[in-house]
Amino acid sequence: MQALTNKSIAVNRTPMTFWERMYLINIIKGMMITFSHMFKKQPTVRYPEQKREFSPVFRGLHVLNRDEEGRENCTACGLCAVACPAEAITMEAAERQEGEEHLYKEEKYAAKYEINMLRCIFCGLCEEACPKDAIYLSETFAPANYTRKGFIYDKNDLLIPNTLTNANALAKAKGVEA
Amino acid sequence: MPIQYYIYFCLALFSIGVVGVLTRRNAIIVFMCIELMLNAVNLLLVAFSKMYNGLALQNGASATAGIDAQIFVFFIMVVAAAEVSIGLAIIVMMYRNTHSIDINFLNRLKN
Amino acid sequence: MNAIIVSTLLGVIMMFCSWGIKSQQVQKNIALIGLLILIIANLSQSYGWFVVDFDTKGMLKYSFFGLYANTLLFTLTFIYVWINGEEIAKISNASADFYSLFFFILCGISILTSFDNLLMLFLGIEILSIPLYILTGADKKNMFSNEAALKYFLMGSFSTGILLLGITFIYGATGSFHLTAPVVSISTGVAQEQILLSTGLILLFAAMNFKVSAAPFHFWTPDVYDGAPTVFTSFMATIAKAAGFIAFINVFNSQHKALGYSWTLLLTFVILSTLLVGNIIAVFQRSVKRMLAYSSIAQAGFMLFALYGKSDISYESTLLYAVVYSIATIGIFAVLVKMKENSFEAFNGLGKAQPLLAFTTTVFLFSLAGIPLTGGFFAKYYMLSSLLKAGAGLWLVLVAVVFAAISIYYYFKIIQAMYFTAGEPAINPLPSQYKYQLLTLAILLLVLGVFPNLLLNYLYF
Amino acid sequence: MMLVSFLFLPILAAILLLFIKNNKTAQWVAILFSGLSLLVALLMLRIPTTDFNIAWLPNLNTRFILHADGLSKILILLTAISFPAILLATANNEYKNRNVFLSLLLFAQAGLMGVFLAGDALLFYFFWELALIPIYFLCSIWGGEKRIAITFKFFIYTFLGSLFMLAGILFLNAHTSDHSFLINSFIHANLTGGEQVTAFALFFIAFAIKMPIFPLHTWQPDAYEQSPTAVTMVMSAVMVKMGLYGILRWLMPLFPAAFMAHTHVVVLLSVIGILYASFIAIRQDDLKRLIAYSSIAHIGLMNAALFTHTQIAIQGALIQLFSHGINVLGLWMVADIIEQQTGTRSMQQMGGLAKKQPTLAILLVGFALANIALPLTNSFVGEFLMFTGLFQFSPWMAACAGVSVVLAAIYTLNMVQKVAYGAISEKINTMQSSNKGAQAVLIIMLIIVLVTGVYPQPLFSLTADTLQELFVK
Amino acid sequence: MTLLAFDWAFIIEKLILIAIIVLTTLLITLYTTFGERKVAAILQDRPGPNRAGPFGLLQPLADGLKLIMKEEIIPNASSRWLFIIGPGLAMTASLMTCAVIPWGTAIHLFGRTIELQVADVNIGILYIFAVVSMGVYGIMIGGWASNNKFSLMSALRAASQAISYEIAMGLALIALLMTTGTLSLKTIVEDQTAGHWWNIVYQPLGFVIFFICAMAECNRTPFDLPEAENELNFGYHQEYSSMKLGFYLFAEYVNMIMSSAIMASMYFGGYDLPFFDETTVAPNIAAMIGLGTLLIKIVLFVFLFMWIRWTIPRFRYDQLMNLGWKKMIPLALFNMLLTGALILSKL
Amino acid sequence: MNVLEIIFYALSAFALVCAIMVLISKNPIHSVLWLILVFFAISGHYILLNAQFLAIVNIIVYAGAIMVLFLFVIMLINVKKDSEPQKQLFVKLIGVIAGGSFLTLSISLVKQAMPLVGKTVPLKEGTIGLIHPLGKALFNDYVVPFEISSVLFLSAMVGAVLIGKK
Repeated sequence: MQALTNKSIAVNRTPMTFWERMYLINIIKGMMITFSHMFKKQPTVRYPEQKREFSPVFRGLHVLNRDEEGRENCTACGLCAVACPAEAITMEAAERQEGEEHLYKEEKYAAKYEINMLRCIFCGLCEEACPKDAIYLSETFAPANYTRKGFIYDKNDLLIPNTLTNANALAKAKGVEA
Repeated sequence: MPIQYYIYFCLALFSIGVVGVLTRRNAIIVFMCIELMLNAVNLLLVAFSKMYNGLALQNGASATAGIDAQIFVFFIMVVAAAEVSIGLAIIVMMYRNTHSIDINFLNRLKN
Repeated sequence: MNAIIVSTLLGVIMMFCSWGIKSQQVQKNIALIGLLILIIANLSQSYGWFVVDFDTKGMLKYSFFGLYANTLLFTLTFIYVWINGEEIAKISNASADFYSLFFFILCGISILTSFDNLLMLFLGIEILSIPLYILTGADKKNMFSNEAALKYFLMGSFSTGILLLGITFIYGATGSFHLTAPVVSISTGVAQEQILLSTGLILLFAAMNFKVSAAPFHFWTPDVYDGAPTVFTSFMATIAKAAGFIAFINVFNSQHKALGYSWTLLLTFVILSTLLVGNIIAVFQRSVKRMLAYSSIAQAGFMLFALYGKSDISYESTLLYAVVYSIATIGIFAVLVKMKENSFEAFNGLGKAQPLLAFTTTVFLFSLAGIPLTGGFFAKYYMLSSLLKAGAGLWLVLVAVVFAAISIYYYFKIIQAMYFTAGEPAINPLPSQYKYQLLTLAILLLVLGVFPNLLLNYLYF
Repeated sequence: MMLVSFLFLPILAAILLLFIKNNKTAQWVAILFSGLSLLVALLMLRIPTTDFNIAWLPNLNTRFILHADGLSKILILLTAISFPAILLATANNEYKNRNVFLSLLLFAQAGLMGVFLAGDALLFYFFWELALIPIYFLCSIWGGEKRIAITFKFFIYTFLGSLFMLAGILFLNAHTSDHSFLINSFIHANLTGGEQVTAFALFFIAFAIKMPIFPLHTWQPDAYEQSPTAVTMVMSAVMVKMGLYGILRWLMPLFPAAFMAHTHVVVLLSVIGILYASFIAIRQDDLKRLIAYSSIAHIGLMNAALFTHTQIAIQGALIQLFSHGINVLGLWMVADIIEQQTGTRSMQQMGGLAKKQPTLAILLVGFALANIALPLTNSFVGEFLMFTGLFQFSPWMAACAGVSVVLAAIYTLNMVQKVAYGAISEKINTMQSSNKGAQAVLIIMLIIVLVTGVYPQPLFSLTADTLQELFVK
Repeated sequence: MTLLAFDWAFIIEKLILIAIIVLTTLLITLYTTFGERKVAAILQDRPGPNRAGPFGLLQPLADGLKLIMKEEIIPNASSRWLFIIGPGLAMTASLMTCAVIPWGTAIHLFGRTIELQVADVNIGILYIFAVVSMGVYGIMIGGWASNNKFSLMSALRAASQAISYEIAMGLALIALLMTTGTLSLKTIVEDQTAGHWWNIVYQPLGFVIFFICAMAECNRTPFDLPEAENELNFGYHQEYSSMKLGFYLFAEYVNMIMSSAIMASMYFGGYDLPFFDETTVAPNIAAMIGLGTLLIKIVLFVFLFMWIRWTIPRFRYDQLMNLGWKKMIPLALFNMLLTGALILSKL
Repeated sequence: MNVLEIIFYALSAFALVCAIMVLISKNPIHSVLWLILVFFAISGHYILLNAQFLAIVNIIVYAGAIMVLFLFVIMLINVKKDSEPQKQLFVKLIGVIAGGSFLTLSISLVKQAMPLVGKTVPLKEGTIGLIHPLGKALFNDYVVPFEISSVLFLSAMVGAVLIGKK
């Protein structure tokens, strides 16, 4: 069969010579390879202390966004849940009451908003589906947890800290600076 | 130490081996009892060897008297090793076929 | 020494033959050539030619008897391989391995014919026994063969233990492993003081009885002979056993005095019980192979007669008996191998279907039974004669004679089946060459039956 | 050389016969060779013989010695006559594998000749067995229905006996000064009384079984009945003589003291046997069994005569050895012809032979009369001498044995009457014209019977040297 | 009162020596586990444990603590006593080897000359063999007593592997002994110290064989078939937990150190520092230098073990057996013959 | 009673107890382990007799190789405690009686053996058990059996291969 690319290497099936069968040279070669690695630079990033740059398109944990006045953008329209291929998102809508205008941007808001992080595949479709720019994917990892329950993130976990009241927390959550 | 003590002790060990050969049906244990017998003999030989050596030393005869018994023990060990390899091979071979190492198997088949 | 060295070398060569040479026929031929070389090497020792000649420090002692026994046993092995080569190949495709084991056995035999030290006796017996254990279990898929191997092995090791205890006691009493040590010790000591020595000799005697399957230490024999592949039973019952007897006579011919009267008593007891057990139980066997196992016990009883006296005739009789008995047994087993089953009925009508084979079988059986004109007669004759010359009672001869008559009963059962009972023999097809090989054996027996001197004269060179 | 030819001719013939498949040729070869040995035997009577003596097994000190004195000669003559006669008489009988049959028969002949010639104990033992083994095969293969068990019994009996004899030979050999097996060294072996008795017993058992003497006779009638007739003839005419020969050749000279010590016992046994056999013979309906028991009785008488150890009785026995052979052979032949042609042996079913086959009937009557030792027949001389000796030995024994003559007359004549006279029975009627060859043989034998009956002097002179040797010593 | 007739000071001295050696060995072992992880990391271009203490130096203590604090679990279906004896036996056998290793020349303290060797047995090498052959019992008993198929399988593997390679090892050693003419380790080392070349010069092939066999005896990769995780989950100590597991793990490392020490002593001059004349310094200092030299040699060997482990993949079982029986043993025999021939020709 | 004697008795008692345990253990594995202890006790005896070489060889060969093989085989074929059919009590009794009578008989014989009276075994002395004299003897006087034992091993090797081959 004709090779499709010139990358493939034909396996050499000629019987090995005596010296090859001894494997000694190959063993020494292998040993030298490992030995040479002793002196190579370690690519390790000492994680908690050091962190690596994310790519701009990195998709991390979800964040429920607020507008510049600190009101929740989400209107519980459910488009994100519909778009989610892993069906990780559930929500319950509620009507905005009098005196809550400073909390919710629109008349309708999400009383309960949960994302199951065990299901979530971090595809970002929810982000794309959101008409209100309410959900987007941050640059943080999902932290470890002891129970499965802990991986079901509710609204409190997801909501971004209020820009006005808690600016530092916001910056930290974005993971932009340490 | 009087030589008799060694003889009694070795004979006791030997007899325990004999009893084992006679009473157990598991081939491996029978075999082990045979090894026990051989060991009893070995010790006895060494004791005799020392006895003769001691006598020779007392009489001022050659200091290596009695060494042949220790050599004999060495040979017994050698032979025992060879024997064990064969014996266990046979036991395993038999187990492959019969799934039993009961030494009375053939008798059962006969009846 | 030649025999020991050459047989070991040949064993190693055969061992490697199983690697390089696949053809069973070629392997057999190599083994035969090897045996010839072995015989020549052994013979040349008597003319003072040694492969390697060095001081054995009293471990080995070459007597003409030993060398001649070697020659005879090697020749028997040659005959055995010559006849049974094809059958050995059928057991497994590793017949070269079997041949190599045979050579190792022959090495053991050469030690047993020439040892002068109890250590060498021990080693010789072990070198002889270990390959035999393996040969017994050579038919790996056969449960009976396995079982027989296990039994033989356990019993053999047990008897080795007894043997060693005996040797230890002898050492304890004399301070030496040299074969003549007991005799020396007795000539210098008081009889009362020889208890340890006597105990040792008796234990040694018991263990040797075990090896030659004399009653009351015979109980392993029927099962083992029955279970082992028939070709190897043939070897075990003949050459290996003969070697055992030669060792036996080597050990005990110098020890008579140690036991004195009790020796005769002991020997008589053993012989009588061996004859009794062998002959009586053989009568009731339904399988020919088992019958032959018991008959071999009975024959062992006869061979033990040679131990009665230390005279030339006891050596002669041992050799003659061993050779004749071996030839006949090799023959009868060679016939048995070709039978589809081991029962007496399998022989029905053989006289009609295979007259030549039946004739040879008859000669073998006659020889075993000790009927004149076959070698077996002179074998028994020499035994009884040596017994009388050793001064044993006539009554022992008479008992032996009665048992010989009983043995006729079970040997002739086969003859009756062959000639007088009509039927279709259950026999595998035979190559005509095979029949002539057997015929050679039969003629050999007949010749020995008239001129046993052909064999024995060489003892006096 | 002449003596060797007695062994050589039959063995050669026997080996030749193994390769001759054609029945007729085989028969003629066998007859030819046995006839040749008869010729040699007749020649021997005229020419003095030389011993054949070569070394056989030097380290055993045994020699291959063939020696013929009067005793040997008379028995060789008997053997040499018997075999061609038997072969001729049974030429028409049907035997499968006839060549093997004949071969074995001739082997047996060689064995018998050897027994009568051997001058060395081991050789004697060899031929003793050589005579036995072919018979074993002959009976077992070609015999009657119950042949196997019966022949085996016969074989074990005789073999055990011969093994005892072997033990005796060994025993004697160990006690001879030069450790040889020659009869002369045996005679000069130094034995204590006890040892002599032991050895005597060992030899005697072998001979007694062979003859057989009461109570060791139980194998005989069955074996005679079941064997093919040719073999029965050999056994009763010649083989039983082996035992008597053994007594004369070995027992008497070797163990004189033991022999003398046991005369009464043995004679008593013999007499019991004679009476016992005679009484049973009277009750027999089977022709062959009748002859068998009659034979036991006669042999018993001969044995008794030997053990009287009187010269006159032994002279009689020596003659009777020959005469009884001829007589019993004749009787068997007649019986065989009848059986072959009628297919029965029961005398109930016979009768009227004289009318159907007058020649045969005459022959039967002739041999029957010889059997009861009527004067002018050969037996008369022998039996008369034996009774005389027996009377000298012990009148009571003689009287008891004498009864047997009467009894013999009773059963023999009864037999003659049943077979030859009366109405022609169904079976007899089926008889064809009888075998001419067999009849010719029978006639010759009857002539011998009469001639030796009238003129026994040649037999006397033939055995004179033996007798002298036995009694001069 | 013969009971008290011993040289008590001698006994106390030896006891202290034993205690020191054992404790040191254990300490070294602890750090060898750490070293293993570090070496692995370095060879794989990563930092390795570095959290506990400076450079992670307290890591082994943490590990040990963890093992001790864990729950002891003895499976119901196991043979209780054997289950407990197993790891103990393994540990004991591996520690017993150090009795005959000469750790240095004698030192002089309190007016006594103290040999830095527990016992100068004149058949020291045979002693080592005896102890090594005992070591396999720990594994077999533990594996069997667990009553777990995987454990049993790996115990069997360990046993057959140990037996197979012991032969080649012994043969390689015999060749060495032919050149040295003594079985005492101390004598062997002293011979090498006293001007001769190190034995490696005379026995290069023997050393290679010995080294390979030592690796197999210690169940080190590429011979770690008994622990082949991908087939046997965890090997013979599958059912073990807590310190019993720790014993098994330690035993392996102790074995490794001991075989390194033996190799250093027998082939590489033991405590001999080349090109350095010990007589020029005080005996005690010389002894300390010797001890240090030996320790360095041991560390180098241990490093070699680790290096190999992290380079070469594991054998298949049949390959392992083939190597042992068909390559190593004939090679060792050849080496022996060669040595014999050379010795004879020199004579 | 000095220390050596105490050691002698202790080792003997230990060996006997272990040997009996070999006999009465239901589980073959336990039997093997007891037997190993017996071997150790016997090695102890050897050391007591100053037969150092044999002591070590005993451990290497018996405890180290042979018993490992036993253990190996028992594990391989996985003999369970219960799988061994027991002999009848009668047979066992006979066996014990036979062994016991063998013991009493031989001991009573040894007791009568006059030449042994007063002979002693020197403990912890003598040099014949050391490796030098043994090696000398082995390769001078006993070189023939030494070479011949190699034949034994060859045959055992061939045999093991023959039997072990599928």
